[in-house]
Amino acid sequence: MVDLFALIFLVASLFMLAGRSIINTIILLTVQALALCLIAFYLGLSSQETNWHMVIVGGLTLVVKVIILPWVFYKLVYKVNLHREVSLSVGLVSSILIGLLLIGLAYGYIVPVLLKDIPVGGHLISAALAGVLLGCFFMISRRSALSQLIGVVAMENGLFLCGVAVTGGMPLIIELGIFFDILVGALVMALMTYQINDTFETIDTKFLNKLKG
Amino acid sequence: MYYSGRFFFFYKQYYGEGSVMFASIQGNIIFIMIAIYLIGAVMPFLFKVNSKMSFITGCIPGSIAGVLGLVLGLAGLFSTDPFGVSFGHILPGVELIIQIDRLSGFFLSTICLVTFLIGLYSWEYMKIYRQENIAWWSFYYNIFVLSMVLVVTVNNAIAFLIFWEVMTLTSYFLVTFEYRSQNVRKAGFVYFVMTHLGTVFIIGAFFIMFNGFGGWGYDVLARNSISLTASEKSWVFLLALIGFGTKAGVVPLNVWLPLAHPAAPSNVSAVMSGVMIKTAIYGMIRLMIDIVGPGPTWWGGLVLTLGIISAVIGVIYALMEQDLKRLLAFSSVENIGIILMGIGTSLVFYSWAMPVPAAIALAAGLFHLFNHAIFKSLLFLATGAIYYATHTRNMEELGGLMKKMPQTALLFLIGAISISAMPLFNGFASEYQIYQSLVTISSLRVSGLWSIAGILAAVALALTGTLVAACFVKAFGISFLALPRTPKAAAAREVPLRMRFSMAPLAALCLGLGIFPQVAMNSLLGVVDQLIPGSRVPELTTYNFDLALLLLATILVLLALSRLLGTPRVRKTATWGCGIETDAAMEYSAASFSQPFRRVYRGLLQPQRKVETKGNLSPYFGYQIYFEEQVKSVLKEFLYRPLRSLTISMSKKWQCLQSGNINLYLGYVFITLVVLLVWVR
Amino acid sequence: MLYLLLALPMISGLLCCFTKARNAELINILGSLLTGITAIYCCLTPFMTGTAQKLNSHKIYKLLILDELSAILVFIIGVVGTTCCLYGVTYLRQERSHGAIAEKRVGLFFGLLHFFVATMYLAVLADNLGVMWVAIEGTTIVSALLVAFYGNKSALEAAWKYLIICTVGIAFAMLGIILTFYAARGVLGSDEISLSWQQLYLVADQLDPSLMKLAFIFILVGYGTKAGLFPLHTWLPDAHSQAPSPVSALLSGVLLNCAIYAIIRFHLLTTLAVGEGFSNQLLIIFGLLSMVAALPFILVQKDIKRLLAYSSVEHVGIIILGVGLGGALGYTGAILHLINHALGKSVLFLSAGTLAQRYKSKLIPKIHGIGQWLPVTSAIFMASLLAIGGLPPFGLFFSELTIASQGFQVKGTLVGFVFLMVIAVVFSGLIYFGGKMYFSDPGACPPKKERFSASHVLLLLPLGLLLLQGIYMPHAIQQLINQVVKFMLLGGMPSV
Amino acid sequence: MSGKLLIILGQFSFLLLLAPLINGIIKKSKALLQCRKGPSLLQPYFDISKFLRRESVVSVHTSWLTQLTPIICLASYLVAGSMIPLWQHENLGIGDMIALTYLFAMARFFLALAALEPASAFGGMGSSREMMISSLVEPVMVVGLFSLAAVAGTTDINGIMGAGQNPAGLLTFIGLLIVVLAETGRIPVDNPDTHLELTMVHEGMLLEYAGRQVGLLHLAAMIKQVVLLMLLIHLFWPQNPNAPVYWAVVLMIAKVGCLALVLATIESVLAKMRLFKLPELMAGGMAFCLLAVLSTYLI
Repeated sequence: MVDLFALIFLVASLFMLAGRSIINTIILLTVQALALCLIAFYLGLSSQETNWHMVIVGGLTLVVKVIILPWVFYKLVYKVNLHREVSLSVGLVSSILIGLLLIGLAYGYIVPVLLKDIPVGGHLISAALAGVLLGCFFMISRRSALSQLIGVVAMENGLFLCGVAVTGGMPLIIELGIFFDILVGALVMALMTYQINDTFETIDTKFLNKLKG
Repeated sequence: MYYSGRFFFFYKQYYGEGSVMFASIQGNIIFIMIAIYLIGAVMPFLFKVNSKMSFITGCIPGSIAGVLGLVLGLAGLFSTDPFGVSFGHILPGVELIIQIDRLSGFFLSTICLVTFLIGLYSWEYMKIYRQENIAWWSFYYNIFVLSMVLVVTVNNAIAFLIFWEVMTLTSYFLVTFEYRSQNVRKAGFVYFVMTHLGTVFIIGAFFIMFNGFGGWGYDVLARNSISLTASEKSWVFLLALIGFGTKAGVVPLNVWLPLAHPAAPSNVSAVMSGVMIKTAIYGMIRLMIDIVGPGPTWWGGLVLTLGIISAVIGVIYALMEQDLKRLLAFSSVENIGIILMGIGTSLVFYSWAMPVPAAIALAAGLFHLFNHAIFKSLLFLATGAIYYATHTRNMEELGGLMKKMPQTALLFLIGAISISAMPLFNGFASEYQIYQSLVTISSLRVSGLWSIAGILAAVALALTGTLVAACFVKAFGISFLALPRTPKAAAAREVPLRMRFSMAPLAALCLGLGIFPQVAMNSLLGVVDQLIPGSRVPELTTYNFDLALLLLATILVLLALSRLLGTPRVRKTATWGCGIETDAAMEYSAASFSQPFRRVYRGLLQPQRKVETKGNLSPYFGYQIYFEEQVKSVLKEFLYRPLRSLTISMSKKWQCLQSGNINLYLGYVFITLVVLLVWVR
Repeated sequence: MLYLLLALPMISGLLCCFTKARNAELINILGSLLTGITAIYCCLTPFMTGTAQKLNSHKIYKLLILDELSAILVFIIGVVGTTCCLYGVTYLRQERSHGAIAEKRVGLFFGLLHFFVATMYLAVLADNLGVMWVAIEGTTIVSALLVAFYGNKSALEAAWKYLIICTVGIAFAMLGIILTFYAARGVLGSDEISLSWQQLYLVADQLDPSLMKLAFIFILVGYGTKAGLFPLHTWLPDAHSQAPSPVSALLSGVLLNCAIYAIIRFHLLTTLAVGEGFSNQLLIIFGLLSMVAALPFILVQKDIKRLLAYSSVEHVGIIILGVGLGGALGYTGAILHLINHALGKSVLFLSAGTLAQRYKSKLIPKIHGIGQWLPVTSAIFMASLLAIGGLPPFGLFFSELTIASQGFQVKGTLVGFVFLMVIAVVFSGLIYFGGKMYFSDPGACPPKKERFSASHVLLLLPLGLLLLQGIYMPHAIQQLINQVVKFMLLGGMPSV
Repeated sequence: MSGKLLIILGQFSFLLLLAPLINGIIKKSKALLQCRKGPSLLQPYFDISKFLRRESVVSVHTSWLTQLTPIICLASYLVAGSMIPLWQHENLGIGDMIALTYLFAMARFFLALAALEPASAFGGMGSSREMMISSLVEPVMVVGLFSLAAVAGTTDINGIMGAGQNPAGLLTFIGLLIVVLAETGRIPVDNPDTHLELTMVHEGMLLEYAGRQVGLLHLAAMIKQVVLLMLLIHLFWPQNPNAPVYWAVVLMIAKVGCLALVLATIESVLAKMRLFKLPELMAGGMAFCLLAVLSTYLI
C-alpha cells in the first residue's frame, strides 16, 4: 500500500518534468503532497496502536502542502499571468531522460551500493531520494521563478517522504519547525516572486542575470 | 650537536617563563630601545600637524634608540654567549625571545649605526615634505626600523616572519609616501607584492623544517633539520634562496628594487638599500648556514652564479640610468650580487668541509655587506642632499654642483670611490677578500671545473668592478662636475650643516675601514666562528695600512715637490669650445656617457633607438633632432609582463563561471552532489 | 541565560518592527548592546565554570547548550553582531539622507536585523540537529529579506538567487540529518535525543559508517552551500554585494561561520563514526578548491563588495582546510581564523560600505582618493584590508601560518605551499585595489574632511582585537583557545 | 722598515728614470720601422722637463679635482710599480696583484673624472670611451693574472714569479700582451700620437690639461707602460733572485727594452681598429687566456 503511494509520488515527480503548463505542475505537486499525506495517515492508522505522531504530521501535510501552498501558487499564477513555462533551460525530452537517470541513480546506486549494509524497508527511501533529486532537477530545468518555487516545495516533499520512510517520522517538534519554516519560506518566496514580477515585469529568471563576475 | 650546546645556557635561564623577564642590564636596554622606537612612532601624533616638535619627536627617538641598539649590537658582536630577554608566549606556541648572538649583534649594529645617522639626517631632510603628514611618516619609519631590529634579533621563526612582514608593510607605506605620483604607487605595489610573494617561499622554507611540535625556535628547527633528507634540505635551501633573494633583489627577482628605491624619500631609500635588503642576507645566512648547515656543493654554486648574474646585470643597468636614485638602486642589486658571491663561495667551501676558507669567504661577504650599508646609505643621503638643494634627481638636469655644494660633493665622491672599490677605501678591502676566496676555490684544485669556475667568477667580479667605476664616474662626473645644466642646478646651495654632519661619519668609516680592514675582518671572523663549527681562524693581517701609508706619502711628497719646485704661472680661462662660447649644452651628458656601453652590451640591453629629424633640408642639417634611446629590461619584457597578462586573461576566462544564470548555479550544486555521491565509494 | 540570549534580540526585533524610526534606533542600540553583553557573558561560562554546562551522562537532553565550540561562535556573533547593529544606525542615517531608504522602513530594517541575529544565536546554541537546521533555514529567510531590502532590481535578483540556492542546499542538508537520525535511531531511540549533538558524540562509534558517509556528503553540500564553498558559493557575491553594508558584514562575518560551525560539528561526528580519512579529505579538497577558485575573481574584480565577498569564499576555504587538516595546529588555526576573519571582514565590509555610500558607487575605479577625502574611514579600511590580506601585525597572519604549518606536516610541502601562495596572490589583488583607492587623487574638489567620530571607535574595537590576536594574545585567551582545540581533538566530546 | 723604504725609493727612482727612456725607445724604433729618422731616444725627457716648467692654462670650470688628478695618477702608478720586484725578492707587504690592478683602476677613475670637469665634449668622450675599454680589458687582465695566481696558489706578486713559464703560459702571455697594448693606449686600440679629436681616447682626457699637469700625466702614462712591461717580465721571464743589484737593474732595462721593441713592431704592423671592433679584439685576448686556463685544469 505504502509502496503504491510512493509510486504515485514518484510518477508525479517525473511528470512534473514533462509538462510546460504551470497549472498542471501545481496539480501534480498537490498529488505528490496528497500521496505523502496518505502515506502518513496509513502509517499512523494501520498499526494496532494509533500513531498520533504520524496522524498529526499527515494532517499538517494536508493543510499546508495540499491546501495552502497550491492555493497560494494558483493565485500567483493568475497574479503574474503566466500559465505556461515558456523557456526551459533543459529541453523536455532530455529532462525526462535525465529524470529517469536520476531515478536510476537513486534506485540502482545510492540505496543498493552506498547503503548496502542497511536494512531498507521497501523502496520508500529510494523513492524519497529520487524525489529530492527530481525536485532539484526540476528547478534546474525551469526558468520562471514560480517553477523554482514549486521545485523547492517538491524537494521538501521528497525530504518529508525520506523522513517518513527512513525513520518513521522525525521528532515532532522538529517536524513542526520544518513545516513552519517551509511555510514561511514558501510564502517569502512567493512574495518575492510577486516583487520580481512587479520590478522586472517578468518572472523569467533569465533576466536576473545582471550580477556576474 | 654543537647547536644545542650553545643554546643550553640561554634556555636554562629563560625557557618556560611566562611573563616578561629582564635578563640583565642588556635586557633592560633592549626594552628601553623598543620603547623609544614606539615613542617615536606615536609622539608626533600628539603635536600639531607638522610643527617643529613633530619633526624632532619623529626623528630623534630613532637616533637615540639607534645608539642603544648600536651598543647592544656591539656587545653581542663581541660577547661569547648570546644574551637576550623573553617577552613570554605572545601567541599560542610562540615565545618571543629577543636574543642577540654574534650574527644578530653584527646585523643589529649595522642597522642601528646607519639608522642613527639617518635619523639625524631626516630631522632636516623631511622638511621638504612639509606639506605631507609627518606624523604618519614617523609612525611608519620608526616601526619600520624597529621591525628590522627585531627581525635580526628574534630567535623564533614565527616571530621572525611577523616582523619580516611588518617590515615589508611599513616600508610599503614609506615607499608610497609621495603617493600623488602614479609611478610611486606602482612602485609601491610591485614592491609589496613581490616581497610578499617572496615571503611565501620563506615561510615554506621554515615550515619544511617544522615537525609539528616543539615550537618554532631556531634551535628547534636546527635540531629538526638534522633529520631531514637531503632533498628536503635542498628544498629548504631553494625556497629560502628565492624568498630572501626577492627581498635582497637578486637578479631575476629584482624588478621591484629599481622601482621602489627611487620612489621613496631619499632617507628611506638609504635605509632600505643600506640595511633593509641586508636583512634578507641575514635570513639567508641564518637559515642556510646556521640552521640547516652544510649541504651539497651545488648550493654554493647556485648562490655564486646568482651573485655573479646579479652583480653584472645590476651594474650594467645602473650604468644606463639617468636618475641618480635608480642608478643607486641598480647598484644595490650589484652589491648584493657581490655579497652573495662571498656567501656562495663560503657555501662551496663548507660543503667541501673546509671550515677555515668557508669562514673567510663568509666574513668577506659580511664585510662587504657592512661596507655596502655604509657607502650606499652615504650615497643615498648625498643624493637626498642634491634633491634637497635642486629638487631633481635627474642627472641630465644637474651639473656643476661641485662648486655650489663642495662638501656634499666631497662626501658623494668618497662614497663613489668606496663603491668603485678603489684602494684606501672600504669597498676595495672587502672585494679584495672575495677575490682571495675565489682564487682559493680555484687553487684548491678540488675539481677542474671548480677551478675554472673560481677564475671565471673572479673575472665577473673584475668586470663588475670596472663597470661600477664607469657608473660612478658618470654619476659623480655628470651631476657634480662641469657646468650646471639647468637653472635648478645653478641655484643650488649647500645643504644645512645637520645633513652634512650626519653623512660625515659614514664617509669617515669608509676611509677608516679601508685602511684598517683587519679590525672588521677579525671581528667578523668571530661572528662566523659561531656559525661554522671548527672555523677558528688565526688573526688575519692585511697590507692595507702600509699601502695607504705609502700611497698617501707618495701623493703628499709629489704634491710637496710640485709646490717646492716653484709653481709656474697658472692662467684661468674658459674651456676652449672650438671658437664658440662653451655652455652646458656642449657638455657630455649622462646618456652620451653610457652610449659606448649600450653599444658594446647591446645583446643584453637591447637599446631601442629612435631618431627623428625635423628639417626641410637634408638629414644632416635638420634644425631640430629628436633622439631617444631606451634600453629594454629583458626580464620585464619576457617574463613579468607576459606572466601578468596571462594571469589576467585567464582570470577573465574563469570569471565566466559566475555568469548570473540561476539555473546554472543550481546545476553546480546538483553536479557537486552527484559527483560526491559517485566519489564516495 | 541562553534563553535570554535568544529572547533579547527577538524582543528588540519585534519592538523595532512596530515603532517609528527614531525609537527603533534607540531600541536597536539598547537591544544590541544588551545582547552583546549577554553573549559575551554567556560565552565565557563554559570556560569559567568548566563542566557546568556540559552533560556527561546519557539521556539528558536540553534544547540549548553551550559548549566550547559554540561559545566561540557566540562570541563572534556577540561582537560582530553588536558592531553591525550599532553601525547600522550611522549607515541608515546616511541612506535616509540620500533618500535610498524610506523613513518608515527603518524600524523594519532593525527588526529584521535583530531577528537575523536571533536565528544565528539559535543555530549555534541548538543542541538538536533539527533545530539547528530550522534556525539556519530561518537565517536564510530573514537575511534574504534583508538582502532584498533596497527593493531595486539587483537587490531582488541577489535575494532571489540567495534564497533559492540556499534553500536547495539546505534541503540536501536535511537529507543528511535524516540519514543521521536514521543511523542514531538504532542506538538512541527515535526521540529528539537522537538528534542531540552531545549524545551523538557519545555514541558516535556505534553509528553506521556508510550511512554517516552519505549523510556527511549531503551535509557538506547543504551547509557548504550556505558557507559558500566553491562551487556552491554562487549566491555569495551577489548577496554580499547587494545587501546593505551592515547586513553584508553580518552575512560574511557571522552567517558563513554558522554554516562552517555546522560543518565542523558534523565533521567531528563523522570522523568519530567513520574514522579519519573520509571527511577530512573532503574538507581539504573543498577548502583548497574554494581558495584557488576564488583567486581569479579577486584579481579582476571591479565591484568592491564583490571583491570582499570572494575574499570571504577564500577565507571560508582556509577555515575549512584548517579543519580538514585537523590536529592541534589545524584546529587552532581554524578556530583563530574563524574569529579573525569574522572580526576583520565585518570591519572591512562596514568601512567599504561607508566608502561606497560616500562615493555613491561600488565600482572600484570610481572610488578614488579615499585617503584624502575620508582619512579616518579609509585608514580603517586599509588596515582591515591588510588584515584580511593576511598581513601581520593582525591575527590572520598567525592563524594562516598555523594552518599552513599543519598543511606542511600532514599533506606535504605542495599543499602547504599552494595554500600560502594563493593567500599571497589574493593579497596582491587586494592591495592592488586598495592602493588604487587609497593612493589616488580624490578628484576635482574634495569636500570637507571627515572627522573622527563614535562610529569609528566602533570599527576600531574589532580591529584592536585583531591586533591583539596577531601580536600579543593574552595568556588567558590562549588558554581558552587551547581548551576549544582540546574539545575538538577529543572529537566534540566534553572534556572531563 | 728603513730597508723597505729604501727599496721602495729605489723602485720609484728606477721607474721615474727609466720610463721616458722606454717611451723613447718605442718612438725611435717605430720611426725606424717607418723609415723615418725619428726623435732622439732622450726626447721624452726633454719633453717632460719642458712641460713641467711651462705655464699651465686651467679651465675656470675646474676645481681641486683637476689639480689633484695628475698627482694621484702618478702616485698610484709608482706604488703599483714598486710592488714588482726589481732586484729584491722580499715581500714588501704593500699589496698584491689585486691591489696592483685596482691601483690602475684608481688612476683611471680620477683621470676620467677630471676629464669630465672642464665641460668640454672631448673630455667626456675620452672618459666614456676609456671606461668602456677598461671594462673590456680588465676581465682579460684578471683572467690572465688569476690563472697564474691560482696555479701558484697565491696572489702575492713575489709568489707568482715566473708562474707563466710553461706551455699554457704562452697563451696567457699573448692574452696579456693584448691587455698591455690596450692599457697603454697603443695602436690597435688607441693611437698615442693622434690629436684627431674623434679618434682619441687617452689623449682626449688630457686635452684640457696644460703645462706641468700634462707633463705629470705624460710621465704617469709612461710609468704605467713600464710597470706593465715589468709585470710581464716578472711573470714570464723572471729575474734571477740571486743576482746582484746592478746586474738585475741592467737586465731589467734590457728586458723591458726588448718588450718595447716588440710593442713598437706590433704598433707599426697593425692599423688602428674601430672603437666598436674592440670587443672582438678583447674576446680574442680572453680566448687565449681561457684556453690557458682550460689547458691547465682540464688537460
